[in-house]
Amino acid sequence: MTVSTDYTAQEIIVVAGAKILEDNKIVFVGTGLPMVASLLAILTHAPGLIPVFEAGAVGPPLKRGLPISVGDSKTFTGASYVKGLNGAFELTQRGFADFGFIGGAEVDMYGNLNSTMMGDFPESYSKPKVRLPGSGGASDMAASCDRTILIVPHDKKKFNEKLSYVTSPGHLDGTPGARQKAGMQGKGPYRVITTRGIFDFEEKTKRMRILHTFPGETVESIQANTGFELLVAPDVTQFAPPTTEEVRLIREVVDPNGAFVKRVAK
Amino acid sequence: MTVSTDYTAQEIIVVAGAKILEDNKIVFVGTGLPMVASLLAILTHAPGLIPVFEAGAVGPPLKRGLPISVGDSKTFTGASYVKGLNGAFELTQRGFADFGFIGGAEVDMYGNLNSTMMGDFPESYSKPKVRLPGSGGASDMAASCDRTILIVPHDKKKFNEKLSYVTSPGHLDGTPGARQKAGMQGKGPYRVITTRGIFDFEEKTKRMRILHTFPGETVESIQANTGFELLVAPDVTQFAPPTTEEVRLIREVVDPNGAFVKRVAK
Amino acid sequence: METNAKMFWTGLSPDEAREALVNKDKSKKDKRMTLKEAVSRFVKPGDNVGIGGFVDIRQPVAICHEMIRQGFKDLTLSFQSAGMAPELLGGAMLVRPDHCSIKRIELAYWAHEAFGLSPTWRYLAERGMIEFEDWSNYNMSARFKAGAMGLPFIPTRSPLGGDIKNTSRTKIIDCPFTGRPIALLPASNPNVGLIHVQAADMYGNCIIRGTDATCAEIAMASAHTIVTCEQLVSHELITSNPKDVMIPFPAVDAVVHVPFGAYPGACRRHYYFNGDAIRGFLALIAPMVKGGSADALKAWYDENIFGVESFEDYIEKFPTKKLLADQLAENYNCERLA
Amino acid sequence: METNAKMFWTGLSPDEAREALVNKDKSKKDKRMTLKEAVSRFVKPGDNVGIGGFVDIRQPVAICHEMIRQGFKDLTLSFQSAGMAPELLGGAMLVRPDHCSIKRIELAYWAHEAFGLSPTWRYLAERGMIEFEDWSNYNMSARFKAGAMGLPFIPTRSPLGGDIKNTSRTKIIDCPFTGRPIALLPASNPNVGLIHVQAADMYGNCIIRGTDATCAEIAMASAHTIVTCEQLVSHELITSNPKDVMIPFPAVDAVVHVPFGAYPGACRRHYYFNGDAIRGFLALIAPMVKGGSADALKAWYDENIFGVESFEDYIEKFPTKKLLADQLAENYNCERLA
Repeated sequence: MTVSTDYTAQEIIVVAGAKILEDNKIVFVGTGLPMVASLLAILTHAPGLIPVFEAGAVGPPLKRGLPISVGDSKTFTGASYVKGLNGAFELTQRGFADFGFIGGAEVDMYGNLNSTMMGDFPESYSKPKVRLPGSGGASDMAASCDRTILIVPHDKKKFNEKLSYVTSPGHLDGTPGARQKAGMQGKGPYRVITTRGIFDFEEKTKRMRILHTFPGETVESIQANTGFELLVAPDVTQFAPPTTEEVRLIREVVDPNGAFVKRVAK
Repeated sequence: MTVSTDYTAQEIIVVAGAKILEDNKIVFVGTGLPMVASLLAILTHAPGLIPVFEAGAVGPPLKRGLPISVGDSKTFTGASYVKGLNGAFELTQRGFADFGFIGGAEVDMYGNLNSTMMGDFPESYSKPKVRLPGSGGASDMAASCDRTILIVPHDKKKFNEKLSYVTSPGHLDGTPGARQKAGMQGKGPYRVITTRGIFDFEEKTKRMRILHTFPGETVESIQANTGFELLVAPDVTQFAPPTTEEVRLIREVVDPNGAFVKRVAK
Repeated sequence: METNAKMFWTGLSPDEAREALVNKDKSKKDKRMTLKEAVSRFVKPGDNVGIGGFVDIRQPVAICHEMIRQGFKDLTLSFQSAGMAPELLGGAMLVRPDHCSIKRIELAYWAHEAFGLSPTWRYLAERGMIEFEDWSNYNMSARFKAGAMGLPFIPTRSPLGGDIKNTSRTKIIDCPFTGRPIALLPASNPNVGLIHVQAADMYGNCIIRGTDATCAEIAMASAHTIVTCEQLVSHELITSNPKDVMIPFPAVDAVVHVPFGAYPGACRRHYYFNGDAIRGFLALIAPMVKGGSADALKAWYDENIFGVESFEDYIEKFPTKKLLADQLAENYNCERLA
Repeated sequence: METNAKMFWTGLSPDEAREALVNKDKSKKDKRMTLKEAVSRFVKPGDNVGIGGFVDIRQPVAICHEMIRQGFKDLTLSFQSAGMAPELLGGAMLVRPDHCSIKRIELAYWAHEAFGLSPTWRYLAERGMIEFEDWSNYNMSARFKAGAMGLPFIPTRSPLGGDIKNTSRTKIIDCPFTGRPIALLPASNPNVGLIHVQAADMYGNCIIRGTDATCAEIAMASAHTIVTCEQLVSHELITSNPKDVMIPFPAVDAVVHVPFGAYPGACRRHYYFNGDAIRGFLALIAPMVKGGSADALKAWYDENIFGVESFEDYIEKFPTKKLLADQLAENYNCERLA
């Protein structure tokens, strides 16, 4: 398979996201790149993947292409179950979602995510420096899916020791059993995919750890662009660049209109 | 209108029940005689009555006749809403049911009903003298409908100072605001229809009060057949016997197979 | 907080229920199997068994027949209002206690509405032969719903004021928002749910007509679910209107095609009650409440369950004329062109 | 018990909500009226307004246009994820604060997914012009559900662990059954719910296609509900499959036939998104976040809302070709013969 030479940062995120998804699992898909990655997974190695969208669709075949909203009409046609938001979240709270696939604007070393506000908290909560859209379903997925996969653009200002606001809790403060003690369910963050590499969380400390570097990055370059100290897996490898076929699929089949994957060369 | 001369005890109960129901109100209908009374009301003075059945049907036209179960197929055809039991009870808990129409095997002076067991309580709860079917939806209707109408066969042994078990709470101990204090909703028991007369509850004491005597009964004869002291309304009247037309409707149209109204002459 | 009863879990605790589902293969796979296989794989001694349907409507009658044939031990039965399903299971305990035993029942109502009371319920309860816990229809439905939602409890109003709160595991708290009392009911997460539906596909997507009863909640709450269906149809047909699907496939473990699977109870769009058969069965048990003999009942079980290979053989015993009449009666309730 | 915030009710308290419904005429009567009448009768200053739909799907856009035309004061908006509805209402506050004002928002998400962020949300929040309370999609949906169930609260897991529990009226208790922490969310009972559906009858029975979003919950929780519909059809047609009815008539106060009532958002079976119109509208507001002029936005409101009599006049401004193209796009998603 030929390696692509003109893939974009978003495209490698999508390919990485797709590869992390396992066939025949139920994945609760957040809006944006998670939708693109899930559809790519279905079209490649995971035809039995069962997507769930928070507006209510369970297991749609997505034969009409990429939804541009998690409540998109394309998610309902041929689905195995369609209620409303309560229906989707109740089954997730029950334990039906193997994976949750979410994004955020800011992340810390324990995989806690912020998509609420930038600024001092709690002082400026009511009048934040930057107001973000808010949780949507992300905090629900974070609290109740078995494992979560996070997508965050990698930027020193967004990988912080302390978040402005914890919208979607990850491993909390990293202490053993922290999620269980807080009353949450699920194992918490499993992978983080950024524009620079793929990360997991070290078993004991629950701290973010470099697993794979993306082409052009090194452990050092990634650490230099991260606002907290990263752990490094014993066997860090380079993640293979997308193949021309994967890039073609994304551009021509999965997201031909560039709804989420923007056409900006890397 | 000609007065019937061969109506049965169950038939006068049904006629009384129908007359108490007001047109255009929502009535949550328990199984048995309440179903017969509601259908008779719809066919006579209350064509706009909106029956709700606990298995899930809201507002069915009942064009196919009397249901013999509150989950009967006849309750669903043409209904305005059909979910399951949770759906029906949630809307009742919310306040959608103006009336609840329930039966019981034993009643006290505050309109509390027993349909669980006969025997000493709590000692013999696990091995009762007589085991009755259980609450079904009666205790739910009792706790959440705005007002309830009770049907109880009138027998000294079943109108007691103290119930074996309070399945469906009425005015509790009759103290002011007792239902509210217990966390319940609704105004509680509104009318009791028995084989001997019709009763309401005195405003202040919440005690059962004779309102109408059935033909052949007097205040004294009713009291003699009641295990607690009844109050007597200032203007007790005799309830008119069913008309031949009402009896015909019950026998030929409403319950032609005698599913609930047995063909035993009075 | 007022605590009415010491807490214990029957079936799975909320954390166990979560764990069971997380570890389960939830993929879209062919789940068709025989009733024999479904029951032997998914109903175990000591299980809490959630029973679908409502009174004598859409009860999992065929599944109960097979359970009786195979035998069962120390079951807890959980349902809101049921008729023939517990009547058959309980009756089996009366005639073959070595082979079939119920330990406990959590319920709102056990009788048959227009068809009469349950003699088996009276027999077992009045002789102190089983544990039981009284709830209401909404209480049991809400308990299954809490289980289906992955919650340890759900608040409701309706056990307030009466004795149900005193004889059950209800807990009353003062609402932290209003200060008024409110009841909290513990979730019910059965080990196995038994559900009969009108239509299913091979993956377990189910369409239910008429009342959903509490079937979806039971299926979602249970660790495993056995579904029998009147029609086994293609995935494409089932999902042609996804909003008709009431139980999604990941909640189902076994799909068995069993026409008349709720008979002699009723099943909307398929058949109305065979009241004679229901009354006839009850009449075999009724004398036993007052000390009568079990012989007639034993003979019924020998002929209709132990003496046959399958539920199909039991249905075969009804005259075709009667089956057609019950289908016709339902078609009157719910008129449709074929 | 850990109390995160002093409790107060926006909209109706649970007891007020109950009382309002008990006293309401719930009969099956003709509820058809004009949008003008519906809004003037049922939307009052200071109301808590529950907004149906999800992001830019089935939002009550036509109702919002009419509210802006008539003016509104001190509203609390309650929704899970919304796009065009709050954008239009909030934008009106930017250009005509004398005529249109929002006091508070209880929400999970305000943006437009693929169509971009909400500049109005940034403008109002970053300048401290409104109160708000962050929740999640499930939290808001569950709050409406609690309101619809007649409960003062509902337990959920998902505000646990993060800051939502700290900036909202969530209360955390130790579960009396398991001992583990669980969150309790206060019910939401809006004064009025705004819902757009695919089909309704004159009594208010509603059929919803695709996601139900949280529309049924909002309608059942609210003291009053205004429904707009793409198709106003006979009661007989609506009830020919009663299980398609998602909102029963007693929960509805006004029924208004408004084709394209969610446009330029999408409505399953009717039209897909007009992304250009959504992006175009957002582009008028975006410069204002950084201090730009309100002139272009003001001109838009003058032309499309204040300068026209009705929503029909606004729809008239779109080229028929574009409306047909958006219908065709939806027909591709959801192929059907007419």
